[in-house]
Amino acid sequence: MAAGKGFFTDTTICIGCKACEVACKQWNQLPDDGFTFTGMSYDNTVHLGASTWRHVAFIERPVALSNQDAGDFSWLFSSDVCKHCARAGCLESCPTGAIIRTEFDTVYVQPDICNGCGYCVVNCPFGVIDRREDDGRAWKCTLCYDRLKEDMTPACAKACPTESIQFGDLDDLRQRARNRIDQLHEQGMSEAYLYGASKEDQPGTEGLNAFFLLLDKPEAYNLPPDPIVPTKTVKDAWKSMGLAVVGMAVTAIGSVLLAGNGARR
Amino acid sequence: MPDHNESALSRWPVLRQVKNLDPLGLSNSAVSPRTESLAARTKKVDKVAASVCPYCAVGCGQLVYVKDEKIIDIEGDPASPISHGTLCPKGAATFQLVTGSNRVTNVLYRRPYGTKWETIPLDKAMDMVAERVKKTRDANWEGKSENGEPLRRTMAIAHLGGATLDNEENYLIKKLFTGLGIIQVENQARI
Amino acid sequence: MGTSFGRGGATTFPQDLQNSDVIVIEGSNMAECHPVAFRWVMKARERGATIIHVDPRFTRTSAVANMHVPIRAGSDIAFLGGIIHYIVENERYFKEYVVNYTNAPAIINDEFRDTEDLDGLFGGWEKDKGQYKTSTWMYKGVDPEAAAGARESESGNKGEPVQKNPIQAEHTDPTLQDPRCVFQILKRHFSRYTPEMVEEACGVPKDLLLKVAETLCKNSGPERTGAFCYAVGWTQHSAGVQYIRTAAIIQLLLGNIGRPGGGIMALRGHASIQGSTDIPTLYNLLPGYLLMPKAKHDKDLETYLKLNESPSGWWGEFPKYFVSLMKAWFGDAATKEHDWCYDYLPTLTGDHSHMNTVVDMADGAVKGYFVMGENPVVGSMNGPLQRKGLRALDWLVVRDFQLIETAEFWREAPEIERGEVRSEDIGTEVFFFPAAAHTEKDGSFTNTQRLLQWHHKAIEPAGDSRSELDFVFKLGQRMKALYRDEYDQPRNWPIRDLTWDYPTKGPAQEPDAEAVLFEINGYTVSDRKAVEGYTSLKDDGSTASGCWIYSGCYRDGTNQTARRKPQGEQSWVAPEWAWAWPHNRRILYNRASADPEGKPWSERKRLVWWDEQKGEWVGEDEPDFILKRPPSYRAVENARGKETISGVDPFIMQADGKGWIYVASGLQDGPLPTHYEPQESVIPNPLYGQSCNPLRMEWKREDNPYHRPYSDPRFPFALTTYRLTEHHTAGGMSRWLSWLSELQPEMFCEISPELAVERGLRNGGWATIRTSRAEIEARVLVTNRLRPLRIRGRIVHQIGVPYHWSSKGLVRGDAANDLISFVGDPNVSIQESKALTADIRAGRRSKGRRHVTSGPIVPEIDLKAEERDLPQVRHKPETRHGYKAEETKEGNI
Amino acid sequence: MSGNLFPKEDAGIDDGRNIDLAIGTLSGEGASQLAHPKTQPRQGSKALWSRLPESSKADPTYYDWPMLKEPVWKWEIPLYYYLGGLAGTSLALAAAAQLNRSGGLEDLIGQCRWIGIAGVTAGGMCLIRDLGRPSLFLNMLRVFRPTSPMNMGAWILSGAGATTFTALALSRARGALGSAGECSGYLAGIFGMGLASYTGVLVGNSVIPVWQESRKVLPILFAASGVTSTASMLEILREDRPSRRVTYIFGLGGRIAELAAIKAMERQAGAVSRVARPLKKGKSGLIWRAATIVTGASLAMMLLPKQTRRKRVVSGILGTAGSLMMRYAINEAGTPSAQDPRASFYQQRGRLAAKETGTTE
Repeated sequence: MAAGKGFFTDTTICIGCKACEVACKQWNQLPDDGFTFTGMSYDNTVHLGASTWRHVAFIERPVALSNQDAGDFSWLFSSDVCKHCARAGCLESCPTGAIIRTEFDTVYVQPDICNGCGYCVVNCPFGVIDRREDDGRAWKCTLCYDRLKEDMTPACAKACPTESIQFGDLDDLRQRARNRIDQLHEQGMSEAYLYGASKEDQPGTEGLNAFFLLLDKPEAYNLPPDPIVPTKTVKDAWKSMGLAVVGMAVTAIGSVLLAGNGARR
Repeated sequence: MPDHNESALSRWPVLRQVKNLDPLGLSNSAVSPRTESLAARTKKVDKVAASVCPYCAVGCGQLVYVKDEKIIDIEGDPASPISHGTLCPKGAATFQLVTGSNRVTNVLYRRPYGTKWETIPLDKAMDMVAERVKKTRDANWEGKSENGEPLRRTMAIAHLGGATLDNEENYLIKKLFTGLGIIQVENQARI
Repeated sequence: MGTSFGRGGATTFPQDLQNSDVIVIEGSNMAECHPVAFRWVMKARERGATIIHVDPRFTRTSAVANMHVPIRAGSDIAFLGGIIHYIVENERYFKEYVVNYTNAPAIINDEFRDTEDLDGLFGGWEKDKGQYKTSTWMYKGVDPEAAAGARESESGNKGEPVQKNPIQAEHTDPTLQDPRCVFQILKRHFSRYTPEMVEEACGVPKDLLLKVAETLCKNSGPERTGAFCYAVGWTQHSAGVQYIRTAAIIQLLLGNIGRPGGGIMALRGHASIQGSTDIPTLYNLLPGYLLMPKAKHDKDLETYLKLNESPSGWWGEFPKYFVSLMKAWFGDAATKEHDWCYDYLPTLTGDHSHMNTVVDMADGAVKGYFVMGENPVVGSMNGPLQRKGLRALDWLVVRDFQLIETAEFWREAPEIERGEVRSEDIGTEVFFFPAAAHTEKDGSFTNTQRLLQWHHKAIEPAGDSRSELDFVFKLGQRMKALYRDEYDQPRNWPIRDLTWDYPTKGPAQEPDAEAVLFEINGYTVSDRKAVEGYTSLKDDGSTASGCWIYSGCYRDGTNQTARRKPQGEQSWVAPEWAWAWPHNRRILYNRASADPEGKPWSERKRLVWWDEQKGEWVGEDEPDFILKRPPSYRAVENARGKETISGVDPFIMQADGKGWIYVASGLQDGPLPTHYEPQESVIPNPLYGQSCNPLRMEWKREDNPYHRPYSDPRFPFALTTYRLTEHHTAGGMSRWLSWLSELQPEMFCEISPELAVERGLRNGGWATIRTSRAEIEARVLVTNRLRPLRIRGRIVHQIGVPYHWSSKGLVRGDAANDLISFVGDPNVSIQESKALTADIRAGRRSKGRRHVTSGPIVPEIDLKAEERDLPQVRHKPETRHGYKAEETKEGNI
Repeated sequence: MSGNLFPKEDAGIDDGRNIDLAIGTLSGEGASQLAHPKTQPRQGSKALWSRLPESSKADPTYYDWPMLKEPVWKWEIPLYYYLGGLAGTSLALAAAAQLNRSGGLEDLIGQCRWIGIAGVTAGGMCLIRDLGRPSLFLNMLRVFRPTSPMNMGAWILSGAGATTFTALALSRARGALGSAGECSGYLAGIFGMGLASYTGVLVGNSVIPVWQESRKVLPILFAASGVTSTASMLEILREDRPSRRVTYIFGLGGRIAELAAIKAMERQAGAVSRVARPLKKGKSGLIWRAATIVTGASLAMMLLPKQTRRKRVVSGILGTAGSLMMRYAINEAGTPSAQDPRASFYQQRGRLAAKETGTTE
């Protein structure tokens, strides 16, 4: 197995140009997502989905950034992508084995296998993977698995003009991210923090292969503050199921026996 | 790597789970043959043409991948000192620009007072344009001004365009039109 | 740029921005319009540089800048003037640089009168002509008559002779104390640009201006440098050239030109817009900034050369370049005896720029029109007037990828939708030729940093698609064939003698682009070998070169523009990547990166320096100087041409080798920048009695109505137009692409929450925006990124409108440029589209009215009640059909 | 636009990529993704944001846009839950009845198995119908992935089907075959109990807040509802005395358990009130409440003094309806729950706060 690969998206140097969105669509040759004006700042694709595997969020806020002199206002951009979680809800819930973990420690949907059951859709704590209704299958970022196999940089990271999206070996990326945080804190940007950079940061997913440097609460970016992969908590449900089965058995046997006894009486 | 001749049954991931001691089926037992043979499409190409982004004037490097005389991919050229392989959204969409089905590939003609386009052959259209240039030039030639100053020109033909064209094209445009006495040659630099 | 430093091109290149300590981005939304160039700004920021964005709107550039300065659109000169004021008053300029490398010590004519003296006008205003007599602006002791109008590299010269004479100060004061020296004049000129005044004019709080000025000053000097980046936010104004001049003055004062991390970066919107100026598809120029002959003055070759050749500085070489061009064009016919075919060239009689062409077209004087790779109906101002022009043509040729609005003006346009014009009534014959894409042809683009980059053909063009190269080549062949029988007439001789024998190749027999580039580079006539560079060109007919500044691009017989040595394998300057003009130099005037003795100003900012041992200039970049000229060299008496360039003259293209803080000659509207209000403004000029640029070009026509110059009650808001990252200019290359269209799918406008309340507009809802030219509708984006400005005690609201959309493509919307009138900068005839006035109302447009076809959109008010200021009567820019301003009421509907 | 005449008609299927295949090739990973001209992607009805597009300092969301994706499941899936519950519980009851050899329950056993096989088949068809690529339904058995309740369910469903089929086929057999049939019957009962309750795990194993928060009750609720479903079905179908008695006790237990589970679920999900909102408001809330009432009514019918055939049928119909509606409501609740970003945010913030203060759930 090759070294784990991933993305470190440093939102402090994102300029919201959406090159990543287009580069992704170009490389993967995805269809558009509809031409709808949303009124949500400059964001007209709104969220990741079956045909949008990179998405740039635009957040206008009445709060100043600590390194900026521009009144009580700031405009944040963040390029969102599938997180390729260490514990991936989609992967663990996929009943067909269409979703696999690759040798690069990324999570990949095999389009020839997926039968579109839709279970992964409700198992992604980030709302990333989606089924395209006219196609019938579930789709998401592949972390350019085809390119990784040829030792190429994923399309989005390659295109990113300011290197806000950094691609590389996970260990290296994490180190880079920590250095960056230290640097920003030194410069007085106390609001900067890492999101999902490690198992400790985000126990619910045991860390993300695509992690972020953010400047506001996760919610502002439409990211969950404490995501948990369902399989981590599903033990409770299995236990209940055991209980239910026992209860059911008791009720069934009870009814049969009681009824039988009653009949004889 | 499992070999590709194995039977359908032995490719059944459940059996491979047993073989690979993969009780949860989360590692590579479920890999399909397609996935195994997956490769970047730029790996096997006939030609990679070094190019330059046609949108703005930053001049980012592009690589155009060609296979079977068709473009399969256009992306940034990492060798470029300007762009280091990066592109903006427009640059990243160049593939769609040059291969788009919206592109018209035949010459269209709208006759005076007409309400629709007609297709005409390229050569014929070129002949027609040349004739019109000649006719207009001849009918509107200015040799000298009222004060006797040399003019040597026609003001009845004008040109617009150049900022999106190659230097060589601008050169021929300027050369030919100046030769014809057409001076109203302009481009987007003025707009 | 040309007038301040000598060459009309960016002085630096994007990669160099990473070396800056402060970057001021003004008049440009760099992060949105040039994301990849902005990469280098971000690198500078990561290295600790301060990024300052001055813009009416808080854009994606502002979002990542350290400072955002909201400014009223159209008030940039006042803002930058405030910075000059600060630098001068506080003596923060880089003294050694200013004294040695600029014309600050030069003494000016005693008769010179400044705007300070004349309330907004310079001396020499000729009321009856509506223009300046510029002779009083000259250096003291220089014969004003002989130098009555220097060679201008831009267009719009209104007819004064353009003799190039020694424009070199006769008298100087290196202490900068003489009251008539440029420095003192500058100081006086900008004395009223106080922080308080700037606040009034721009709506920029005093403290913010001071902070910007101080940041700039702090980051200049021997150890530090700062850069300015601008784009059409500056050029598209009625005083556009002067906007850039103001920045040039700051950069000269702070010693930021020719040094790493310094300079002025012009950011251009089209792949080869620099190239189309260098090899101009512009009426007033021949390739390499040689001027087109003017009917009135350039009567023969002798006069033409005399008026253009400069006895001092680099333009002394002029005849070599001109003769080589004629050799390239007319080959063997161009002989000395025949004056090198000088009389084959058509001549100019005034301003024949785009706007005049369109107006002439609307008046029926233009019969045939070629449009190649442009979409003027969407991209140029007053679209309805443009369409009116197209309707009046006999024939129109459009070359593009798809049926753009300009090709289908007869089928799809607001006036056709409204039924005011019927297709059946339009007599224009239209030819649409499908164009080949850049992937389907070989050729070179010249990018914003003057870099020529070759792109290789990847595939053959489909169907009838052809390159413009092929089209023009074959049109030329046909013209020769058609005129073959009429070669007895002299007017057809240029066609006969035009060298047009390019080799062809490929299935479509397309001309070989490299052969054309070879001709551009130049060759020796006898053996057809490529010349090494422009220094090899001769005026005896032994060399030919299609564009002298590009000479060297085919050095050694190889295509230098196709060089692609990877960036990792060479220095950060990357001299072996493609080829830059002139002479592969990347930072212009880089002699200035060394002190007068030729040593770097500092280790940190070294670039080019004098190597005593080698006896030549060396460094990381190709020296932009005479290689073996030592710093100690001084011109001897009676020296001519380039022998006049001394060892301390970094600006070799200027006659005096200095950076021009004061432009004694060459500009129409003043030697120093002055703040004028836009043609249509929300307020009167707070600085002077003269409100607008007195030399602005107006087209007072029925089909081009103007608002009141200021405070028009019908149009209470300021409006500015701009671009978005997701689209490309008029949209021909983006509105048809689904991957881009989905990102910005609809025309919208941006307004502040306060204006939204005032006009009852809702985010996401519809608004109708109105000027006297048109009314358009747009979705509303309410945002605090647009702030109302407090100017002179009142609130000024601004409306932001991107201009990418029109009636065709995957995503559609009204065209913003329909709102804008024809007004132009006097020096370069560029449209003013970045600042005007407008009204905005809630709801959708009634039916998209356009003044040209629908009649008045808003009730006319008596404009005479508040007469526009100077000029009241003036000759409009002369065209063949030269008309007077007040006499063009007949402009029929 | 009067006819898109000239951009070539043959090249022009509008698939969101618009590539002229004579010039370019489509071979990327997403190139096979079908996109029809006029269909918008899911959640394509991008709502127009009509307020000031500015994020709030205290309680930010991203334009209130869903953080999660809505479930794709339509009516087939709740129907399958019901059918699975019905079939599974019937098989369990049949197996239990096998224990009481002297009870005269042979007919009941047979009927239960028939209900079982019918439910499994119909349920399976519902599942296939709901797939985006129905032809690939067999891929469900491609792997054995215990982390996926759906995969487990596929095996359980197959197991239940196979064993029931065997049991039915061998129901008349004697000797070894008979024992095998018998054995299959018991196995079918075990599979059946799994089938009736795993769907609760399946739903609980998700990120949809209202489902996730209810994960402890859901299997019990679904099992109880299964009991109700089977009892109700038998109430409608059967009149013989032994069956009636079995059904009565079974149904009573099921209904009481179901109602208790409903209450428990409301409590659990209601720990963060925003999470429970879909059970109270909107379409899902309405159905949910209706399900509770109908199930309650069916219980009440059973408790009415004189039990008549008509009352039993009414009670059976009410029980069936309640069971169906309950499952439909739960499925339906997934949509508003996914659509409400604050449901997730509050749920998770609550969890974080609890972690911080050391209180566990």
